[in-house]
Amino acid sequence: MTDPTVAPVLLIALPIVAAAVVLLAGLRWPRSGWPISLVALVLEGGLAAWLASAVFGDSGRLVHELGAYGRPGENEFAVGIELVADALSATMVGLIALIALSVLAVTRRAGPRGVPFYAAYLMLIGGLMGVSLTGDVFNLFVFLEITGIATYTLVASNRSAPAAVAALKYLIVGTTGASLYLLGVGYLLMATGTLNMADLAATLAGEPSFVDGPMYTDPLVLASFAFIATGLFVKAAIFPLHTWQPGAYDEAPDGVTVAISALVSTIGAYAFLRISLSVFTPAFFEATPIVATVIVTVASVSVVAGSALAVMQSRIKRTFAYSSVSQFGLVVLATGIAVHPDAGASAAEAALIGAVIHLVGHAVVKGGLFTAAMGLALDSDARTIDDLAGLGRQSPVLSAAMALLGLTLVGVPPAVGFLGKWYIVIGAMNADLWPVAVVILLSTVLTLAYVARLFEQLYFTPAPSGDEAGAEAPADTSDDHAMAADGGNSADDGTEEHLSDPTPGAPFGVVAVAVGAAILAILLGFAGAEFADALEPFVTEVLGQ
Amino acid sequence: MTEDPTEGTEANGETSSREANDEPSSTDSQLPTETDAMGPGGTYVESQVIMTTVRVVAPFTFTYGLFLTFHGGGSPGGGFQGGAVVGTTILMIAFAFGIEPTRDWLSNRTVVGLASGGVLAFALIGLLPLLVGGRFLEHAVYSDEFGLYHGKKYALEGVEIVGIAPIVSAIVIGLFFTIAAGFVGQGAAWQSSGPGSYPEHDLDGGDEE
Amino acid sequence: MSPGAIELVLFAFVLLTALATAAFRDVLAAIIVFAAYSLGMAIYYAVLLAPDVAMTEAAIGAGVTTLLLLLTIAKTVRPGRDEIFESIHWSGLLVVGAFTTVILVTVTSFPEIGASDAPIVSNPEVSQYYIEEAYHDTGVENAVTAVLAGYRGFDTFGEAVVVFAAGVATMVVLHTEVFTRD
Amino acid sequence: MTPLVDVLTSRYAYVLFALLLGIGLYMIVSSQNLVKKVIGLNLFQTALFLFFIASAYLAGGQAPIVHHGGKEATYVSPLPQVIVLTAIVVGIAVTAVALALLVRIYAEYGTLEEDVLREVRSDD
Repeated sequence: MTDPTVAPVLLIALPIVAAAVVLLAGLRWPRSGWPISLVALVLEGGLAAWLASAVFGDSGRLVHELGAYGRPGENEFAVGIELVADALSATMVGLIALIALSVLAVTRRAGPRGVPFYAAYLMLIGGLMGVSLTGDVFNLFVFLEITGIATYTLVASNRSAPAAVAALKYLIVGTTGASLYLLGVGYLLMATGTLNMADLAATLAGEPSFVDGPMYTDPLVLASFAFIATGLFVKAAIFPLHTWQPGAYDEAPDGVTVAISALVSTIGAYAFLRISLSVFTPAFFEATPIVATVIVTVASVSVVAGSALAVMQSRIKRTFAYSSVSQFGLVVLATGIAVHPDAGASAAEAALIGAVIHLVGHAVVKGGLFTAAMGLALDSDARTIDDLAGLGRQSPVLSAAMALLGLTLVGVPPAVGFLGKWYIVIGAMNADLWPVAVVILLSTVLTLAYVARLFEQLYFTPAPSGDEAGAEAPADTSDDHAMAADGGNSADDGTEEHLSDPTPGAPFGVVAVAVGAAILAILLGFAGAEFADALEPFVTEVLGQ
Repeated sequence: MTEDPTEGTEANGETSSREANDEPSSTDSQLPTETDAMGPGGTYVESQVIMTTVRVVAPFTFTYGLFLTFHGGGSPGGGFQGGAVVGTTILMIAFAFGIEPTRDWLSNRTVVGLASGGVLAFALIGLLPLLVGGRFLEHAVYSDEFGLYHGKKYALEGVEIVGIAPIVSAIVIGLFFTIAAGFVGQGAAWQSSGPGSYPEHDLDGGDEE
Repeated sequence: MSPGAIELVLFAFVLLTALATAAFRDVLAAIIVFAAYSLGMAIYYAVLLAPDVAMTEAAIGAGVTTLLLLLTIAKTVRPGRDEIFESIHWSGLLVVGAFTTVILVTVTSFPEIGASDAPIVSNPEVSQYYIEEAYHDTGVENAVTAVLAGYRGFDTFGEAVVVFAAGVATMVVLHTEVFTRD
Repeated sequence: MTPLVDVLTSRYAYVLFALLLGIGLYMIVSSQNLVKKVIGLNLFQTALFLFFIASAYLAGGQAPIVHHGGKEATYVSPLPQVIVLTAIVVGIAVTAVALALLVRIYAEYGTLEEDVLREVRSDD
């Protein structure tokens, strides 16, 4: 079993098996959910690292032919399902594994807990892994639905009544979106007779002998793209299909919000990126120039509208939720630029690298922001931006993490938020899409507006009443947390140390993850150039240069 | 009835597991026969005709479900259809004999065991070929490497019989009983006040935000 | 291929029951009509030579779904309103009308029903391969089962997981840790 | 006009698919009752299933139960049928979760009518 091609299947099967084990073990040991999840997700992390080292190392693109039905002949179609790990999916897998562990640390003390919760959580991870690794458009639907069901469940795991309403709304909108995706898959199947991504790309290009030529302008293929894109835009919460998202983020338990904000919409945006690049391929957009223009327009609207709506919110979680509408708009925008017929080789390359970096960067930053918000809510019951008044002194570590991550969100160098935007703007300008650069600038200003409000409340507004234990040895604590964050979110986070934690509200795990996210956001900013280099072969391959 | 959702979630795991362990009965179940767990409206009627019919029919539908499961290879049918029919048989019994007695008769261990066991069995059938360098769900390994007679066919049918069918039947049953038990949470206060009664929203007034 | 008499009757039946499902204000009436609709669909699938799907739609679509819907309204109260039919929601109708028109336009570029040169049927490397090789590759005669549990067994794994997830989901949603009772 | 009618009669099942898709979507968008919204979601999905099944159909073909090799007869395509089987099961799973949520929403708010629910929630 030293063949890395087994890693993709293990990455998907392990959390699912663990979910079944959790439920079974829960019959006897009701508290076994957390330890079993921990073991499974640590192993998952190891597998993700193994996969990444193989993909970014010498192996390149890995294919696991499930059932070994393979391809009947040279250059013939796959009759089974294939799992495919390339640089993009390996990146997603690493991100999911890292955040999955962090969320486990975050929810350790603050909840939610319980046997069914951990089973649902593990299923979410299994679903996300499946979406990241599959090379088959229908299989992607199945895993998208596992992810969906697990997410609706986790939102509803909150005790509050509005959580159930938010979950139902999410379910109805999300399922309609998934059905539209399936409709698009049906049109593709009708036009080509296959579901394998690579074979679809070849058929659309007119390669097999039984098609007459390129099919890019076939009405079925165009309609298919429209349905698939709409369905995935619902999942990624692109304006105006984002309506489910703020409620779901706001009403979900805080720990769950961290997971879904960092991973679930991210996987929708990933799926869009994947299908655009690996199924329809840039040649499709070349043949139908209007499509890329529509994508860029829709995404631009989302970028601006999301930021504008974020500025108008008073609740912290809703502000960050709308901010995600804008940020995923940016990822889709970058995808649109990368496949835009007007974009030259260098512009497309920059935009695509920007899309991937922003996708990863946003997950880390937004997950960190929601963790910090959760910590502040536990510390001082802060739910609205006004509640943050004076917390810069009361909860210095969490406030600093939130402030730092907020700056990253704006795009202040050298953090990862800057890097992603930088590549995207370079791509837009090289492609002569000046309005897009203006849109990004406008959204940056709006982002600055709401982040500035956070700053103002945290550091420049006095707390409404007297702050008692405000300035208690801030230097010491930050040292502690920084050390813990370096060591990752290890097993004992938030157990014994909690007692000695100087901030009695937020458990250690929450603080550590918030600080860790802030540090990681900065480190990723520095490591971005190397990451871009590592992506280079993948980018040139999918862009077909 | 917590003001703050976070506070609620903080206690969430603890309280719900304690509730489940120490006091498993829902509000409805304390009155097993008078108002059935079908809830407001009390739709359960003890009918000798229905009970006898179900007693006669149930073994047949159960067998038919198993037949569908086992014969998916050569004719229409398979684990999903068979599992659903087996699960529905139990629901039929619940309709005839009352949900509460049926719930008592079917232990949670059985249902969870079937569901989780099905997932594990499916995964195991899929993963075993990896041990000898095969691929996930490579059924041919069972005949070629493990030397089982008709191994690839039995592995494929095994997926349906020990994987899918138990999961589907257990979950159909589980869904039915969890939904029938209803939600024992904040709203339960008014729910127990009698079948068909309308809630007083003021009870929860000002809870949120 | 033009529709025969059976197809026309089914067409009308399915369409009418669907419209009635949408039109009835009373939820119980809508559920019962919807069950009839599902059965009509199941027969339609059988006519279109999909016996496995017909059986599944009958057992799961018409059977389990209806049972669960009935259970749900038994747990909740039906709206006690006087109107028999829903009033028409014009803005919704407009949006949906536009959507349906778009779909109908795409339908004109579909291959004819039953055409032997439609890629989905004729693709020599996928569908035809299944027909020709399924028995050899998997040892079962029902090509649907062969594809379901063999070639696309991983989809089926995911599908089984979805069912399992739904079970876990109801426990989480309804805040219980047991399906039945300890 | 006649060519269009011809086109549509030879694709009658797809016409039904389009209409059902519309009815389902209308129920999702317009129904005030949440149970009916969920039924609409189901209707929307069954329309998709009809699309797949019709696309697999082959005039003069047989159901894909192939007796040893299958060279003697023509068969409908098994692939879309398998997709529908999977999708039906996924659909019921989602429906079940939706219904559990409905039971809980009713327990919390005492209504499943969207307009009443909105009122109750804004009162809180």
